[in-house]
Amino acid sequence: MKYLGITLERPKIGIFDFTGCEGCQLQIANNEASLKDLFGLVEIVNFREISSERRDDYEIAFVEGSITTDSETARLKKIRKQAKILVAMGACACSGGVNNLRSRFSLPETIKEVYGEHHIDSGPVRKLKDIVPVDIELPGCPVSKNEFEWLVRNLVLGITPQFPTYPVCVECKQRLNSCVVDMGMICLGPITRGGCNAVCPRNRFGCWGCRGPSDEVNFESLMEIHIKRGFSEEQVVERINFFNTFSGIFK
Amino acid sequence: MKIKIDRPINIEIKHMTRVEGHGDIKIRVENGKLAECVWKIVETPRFFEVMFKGLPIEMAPILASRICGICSISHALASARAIENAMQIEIPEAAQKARVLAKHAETLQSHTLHLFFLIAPDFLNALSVIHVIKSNQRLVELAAMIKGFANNASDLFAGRTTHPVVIKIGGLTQVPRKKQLRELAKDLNVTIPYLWEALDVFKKFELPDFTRETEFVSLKGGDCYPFIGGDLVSSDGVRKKEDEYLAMTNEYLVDFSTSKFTRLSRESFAVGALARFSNNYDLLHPKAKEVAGMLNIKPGDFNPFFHNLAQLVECFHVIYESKDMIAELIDSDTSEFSIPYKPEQCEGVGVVEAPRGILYHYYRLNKDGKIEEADCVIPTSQNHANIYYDLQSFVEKLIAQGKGEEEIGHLAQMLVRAYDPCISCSVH
Amino acid sequence: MEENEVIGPKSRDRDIEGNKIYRFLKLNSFDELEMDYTRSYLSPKNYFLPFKEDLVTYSLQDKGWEQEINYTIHPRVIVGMRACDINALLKLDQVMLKSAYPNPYYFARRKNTLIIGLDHEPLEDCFCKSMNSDTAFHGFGMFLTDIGDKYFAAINSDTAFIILNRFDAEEITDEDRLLFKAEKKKIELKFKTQVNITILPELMDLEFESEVWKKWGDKCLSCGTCAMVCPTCYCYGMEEDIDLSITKAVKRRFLYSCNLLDFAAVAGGHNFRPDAGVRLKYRYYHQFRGFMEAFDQSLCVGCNRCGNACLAGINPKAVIDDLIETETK
Amino acid sequence: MSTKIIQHDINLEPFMSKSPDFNRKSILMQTERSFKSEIINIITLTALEKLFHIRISDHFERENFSFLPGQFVMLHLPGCGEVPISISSSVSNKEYIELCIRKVGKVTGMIHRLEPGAIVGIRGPFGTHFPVQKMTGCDVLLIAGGLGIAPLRSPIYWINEHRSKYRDISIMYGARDPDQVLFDYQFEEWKKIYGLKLLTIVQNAGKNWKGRVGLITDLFKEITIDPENTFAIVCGPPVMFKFVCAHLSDVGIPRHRMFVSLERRMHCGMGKCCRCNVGSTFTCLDGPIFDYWTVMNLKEAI
Ligand SMILES: Cc1cc2nc3c(=O)[nH]c(=O)nc-3n(C[C@H](O)[C@H](O)[C@H](O)COP(=O)(O)OP(=O)(O)OC[C@H]3O[C@@H](n4cnc5c(N)ncnc54)[C@H](O)[C@@H]3O)c2cc1C
Ligand code: SF4
Ligand code: SF4
Ligand code: SF4
Repeated sequence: MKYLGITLERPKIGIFDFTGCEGCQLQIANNEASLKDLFGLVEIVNFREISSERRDDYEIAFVEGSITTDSETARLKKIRKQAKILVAMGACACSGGVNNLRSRFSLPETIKEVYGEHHIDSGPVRKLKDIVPVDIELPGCPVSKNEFEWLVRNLVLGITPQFPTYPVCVECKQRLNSCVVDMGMICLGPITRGGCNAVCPRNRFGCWGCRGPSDEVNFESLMEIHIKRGFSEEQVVERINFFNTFSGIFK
Repeated sequence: MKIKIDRPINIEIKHMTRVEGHGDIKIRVENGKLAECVWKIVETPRFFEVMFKGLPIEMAPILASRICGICSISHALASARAIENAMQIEIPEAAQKARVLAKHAETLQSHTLHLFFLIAPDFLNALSVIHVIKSNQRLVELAAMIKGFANNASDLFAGRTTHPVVIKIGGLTQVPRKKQLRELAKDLNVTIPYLWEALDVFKKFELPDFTRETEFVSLKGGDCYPFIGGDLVSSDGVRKKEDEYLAMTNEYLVDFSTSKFTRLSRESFAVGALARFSNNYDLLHPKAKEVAGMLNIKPGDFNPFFHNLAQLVECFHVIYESKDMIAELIDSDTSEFSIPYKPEQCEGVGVVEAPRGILYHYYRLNKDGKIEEADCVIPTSQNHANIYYDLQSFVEKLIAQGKGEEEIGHLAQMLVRAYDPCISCSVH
Repeated sequence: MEENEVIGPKSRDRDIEGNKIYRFLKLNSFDELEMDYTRSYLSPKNYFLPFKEDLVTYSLQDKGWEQEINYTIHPRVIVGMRACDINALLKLDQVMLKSAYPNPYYFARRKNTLIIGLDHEPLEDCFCKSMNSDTAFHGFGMFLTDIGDKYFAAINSDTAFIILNRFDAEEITDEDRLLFKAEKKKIELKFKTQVNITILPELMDLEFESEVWKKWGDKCLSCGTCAMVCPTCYCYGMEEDIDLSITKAVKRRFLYSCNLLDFAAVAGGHNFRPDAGVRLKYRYYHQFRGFMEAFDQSLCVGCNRCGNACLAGINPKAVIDDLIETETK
Repeated sequence: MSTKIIQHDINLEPFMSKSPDFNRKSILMQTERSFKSEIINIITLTALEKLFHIRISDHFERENFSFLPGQFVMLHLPGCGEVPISISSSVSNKEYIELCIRKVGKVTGMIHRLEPGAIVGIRGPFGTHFPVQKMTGCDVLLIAGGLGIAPLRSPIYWINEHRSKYRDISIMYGARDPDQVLFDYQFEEWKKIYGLKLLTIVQNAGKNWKGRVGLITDLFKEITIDPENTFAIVCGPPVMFKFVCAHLSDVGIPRHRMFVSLERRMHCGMGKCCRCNVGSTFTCLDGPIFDYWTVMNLKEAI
């Protein structure tokens, strides 16, 4: 394949999953119409969910899910060693995602609740970045299929992709939505990174912040707005903590 | 004179491919006898039951959908239904219809993914659909078009294909507009012939011959093929109400698996397309029955590989039924799609038929509308025991037929795949 | 209806208080049209300057490419635009058609759109009168004023005239003219919100370093909503995309907002406007001062859509009053 | 309503048949059409900068293309992006234009990977130019820092081509490191043939550097300025021209006779996107070349 005379390499890609729902991987397979072009552009050498081919010569690794056990840690480290570019795919991989909700309880308590005295190998929920360096974070729960393909195109062209720095609100207006805050819902759109095409507000459903913070975040103002409209601080905080994507910048 | 050489067989498949989640198969044959044969779930648990604790109820369907990326709509529906049942509220009719349509879209989506992407390569001697594109392009095109339609329908009825956004307690955040429905109906009519074309391909696949009689558990429909709510039945004659689900599942732990196992009247039971088909054959759409006839599958067939045929039959069922339901929705008043509710101290169960079988969600709420306790019983975990026993008996049969190590490994994987296990979901 | 796309105010949602939220959307039949609408949440500007617009498509081959540029626009009718919205278009015309490098995409849309305007009684917070935008004299095909049981129609184009003749239109009588005048007067008297704009350009300069900007900037979410809903904000950005087969590329324009963080970022990560307050200031500066310098009028038409849509409650009236107050202090 | 509105297809209207003329700004034209242009030669200057010779492919368009020193073009790689780049060649070179490009990001990074023969797009020229005609009969001081030398080449060529009309010409050029000095292969030519005074200085001298070491303002010691009859052109990073211009006004050169080239992020080059807007001023239309008086009165210009 050529672009303006430059021969483009067909990068080898591995797609891996850890603790998560595999919804993000599914997004890749979900674009049936373009799947053929995708397979033409990159060589998928490892994608357990849909392929029995397993090779370890991948250059770009897309990794889904959070890390909860030692064996997972070891496997992730191995992937990191092989991959030139490691992409954390989805909220679980980028921030721990909803898995973090269980961190509100202690681990032994948690295990006992579900498995009784049965032995289960599990540790605290960690995002990829806690263990290995991550090159690119593809946000969202699940990731958007368009954004995934956009990322792949950029990687093939050798361009470092620039994710939107603006919040969801911008795209929400572009889709001519009515604002869900005006309609009486909590929405994290004003502080959440755009790029999802505002699917949630589009469906009259406030944003939950699965894509994490936009480049400029004004928590105080967001809180004030919601409190003025009759929500409690607790409700907003619960929302902000749901995907754990704001951890680190929101206390 | 035949010489029998008993070579020891040692099969260990780590992280089996083309299934959702992580499972291992281990088979050991010594002196021509099956010494060990396990279906081992190694998925790391996420402890969803714990995650639910303390959350406000409106977060339940959102969180529930994250249990599984493939059947997220079912989880959200079961979750919302459980809480609605608990608070004893009845959602408006338009919302009920739209929910069933969302369910149908997911069923079609999930079944096509499984049939075309995960199963077909086995019969076409390919490692994956990526290779099928080269050898059998038309099949992949068909898959793309059918699944494309299913994705559009999911987008329309659930907000997006994975992790729905419109399903909320008390109904939906919105129902599609008439114009959108009309467009979808057009799309649907275009898609139906593709399904028939695909049928011709699948008809030719030769399924392994293997039968192990088992118990089929599913919902029982009143006047239509069941997807959301209803009585729980088993082919061994058990019949229970939605909230008696614990008596139906009887979960227990085994030490080689992070997923729980279940049993009812015998050592194991099966759920899923074949169970639904068997228990509700009469309620299928006539076109779907026609397809069943063409595929030569009848209620009471126990070959687990028929699971895939039943899925195909269901694809026809959901697409034809969707066609009728969309027409109905276009002609009915859809302005009411959500009702208000007040949280109270209560508990409830919601049952739906996920693509892979019957799915239960249970919640106990406190008076502030926070979840105190949650329980989810996933179809695949109900199937694990059945897969486990099937595998043993299947492998024994294969050994008796004198099959070699490689072939046994391959067929064993095919058997597991036939159940379309959704492992991360079963561990949750 | 069948031949032309018709856009008009429709309401699908209600706010917490139960008020309808109007938007300019495609109409499937005239029954859907809500002529008594108050103010649309978003301005109809996107029918002239779409939020996203493919400008050029390219087909790539080996070392080179071919470009295809197309300005074809299907004719469209927009019903129910307010005087301020029409004035907003006239201001956009200044930028898009009357200055260096006219914008052909805009031109094509403008040429192929028939505008049917509609008078209304101002809302509490409209200040278009202060901005001299409460009446429109041109820039539309037809303009309707409700005079009791009929509409008084001002006609500005031949197409509009032909359309009008399809309805049972009557010649205007003297009585109608009186009614019309009375109605206009009534509307004029209804304006409650006033903004003192004569001193604004000067004020903007004097208060360039004012604390007022910081105060409002602290509330600002930098979400770009104000610019997105505004009928006159036209700043944009470019993006380019390539398809998965690396054979097709497209150059796309998307409307942007000067309130967004990276609007003025340049080489080496330097950002000329890193603070929300400074960016906010630049939006006002452009609206009330910059545009004035270039075209002798301010860009704002006083519809207060930005104030209405801003969740943080930032609106021109409050900000300007604040400026005036600090200035006179 | 059943009146079909007549569609105006502006693709067909007469103005389209004229060839786009970017220097006549009044007519409506295909503002988004780029001239297809071929990269005919690439000269690697440093690790970060390359000089591209770009030739507009169409014979007619190439003839029509004309610019003045200081103007820029929008260089376009379809599917990748479009960037403003100052023209770095002589206005009388009708065969090709030269663009000196530093690799900083997405588009510039891609350009650096291209090879001769690749087709890129050119739109323009855009922007204001250095008032070289006004400068006749005077001394001209050209001061460049770093990449700032690129836009200065065009006025240097111009002056050389009209050498007799100007008095003393001095070029002051400062770079951070010796290996970042651009166009040093032309210095001798400039000095000897063009008869210019050329002073270079670097901030951090390496082993092989034998020239001056220090900041660009140090060079002022070596020249005498006749403030009444001097024009200055200053190009470089904002900090640099702030200091330089301050010095020059101390010497007594009026601010409206100093010219600087401003840099802003540009998306259109046509005064529409407002990205480069400073108050009511558009860097792309009213600039990039401004006299220093205007710059000082621009809020937030530097
Ligand atoms: C009038 C004018 C003339 C110019 N002349 C030249 C020239 O002769 N040679 C040359 O190498 N460069 C020149 N530039 C700068 C050049 O346009 C930018 O380096 C280029 O746009 C960066 O694009 P990119 O896609 O490679 O970078 P991006 O990937 O977009 O960004 C990389 C970095 O560059 C910054 N950046 C992006 N656009 C600009 C911009 N327009 N100006 C400054 N920084 C920017 C970003 O903030 C970021 O830090 C000129 C700029 C202007 C406005
Ligand atoms: S980020 Fe969301 S969709 Fe992706 S794996 Fe995690 S839970 Fe699933
Ligand atoms: S709107 Fe919010 S919650 Fe929904 S996908 Fe976008 S970022 Fe995620
Ligand atoms: S009031 Fe606000 S939205 Fe309306 S024209 Fe003025 S700046 Fe734009």
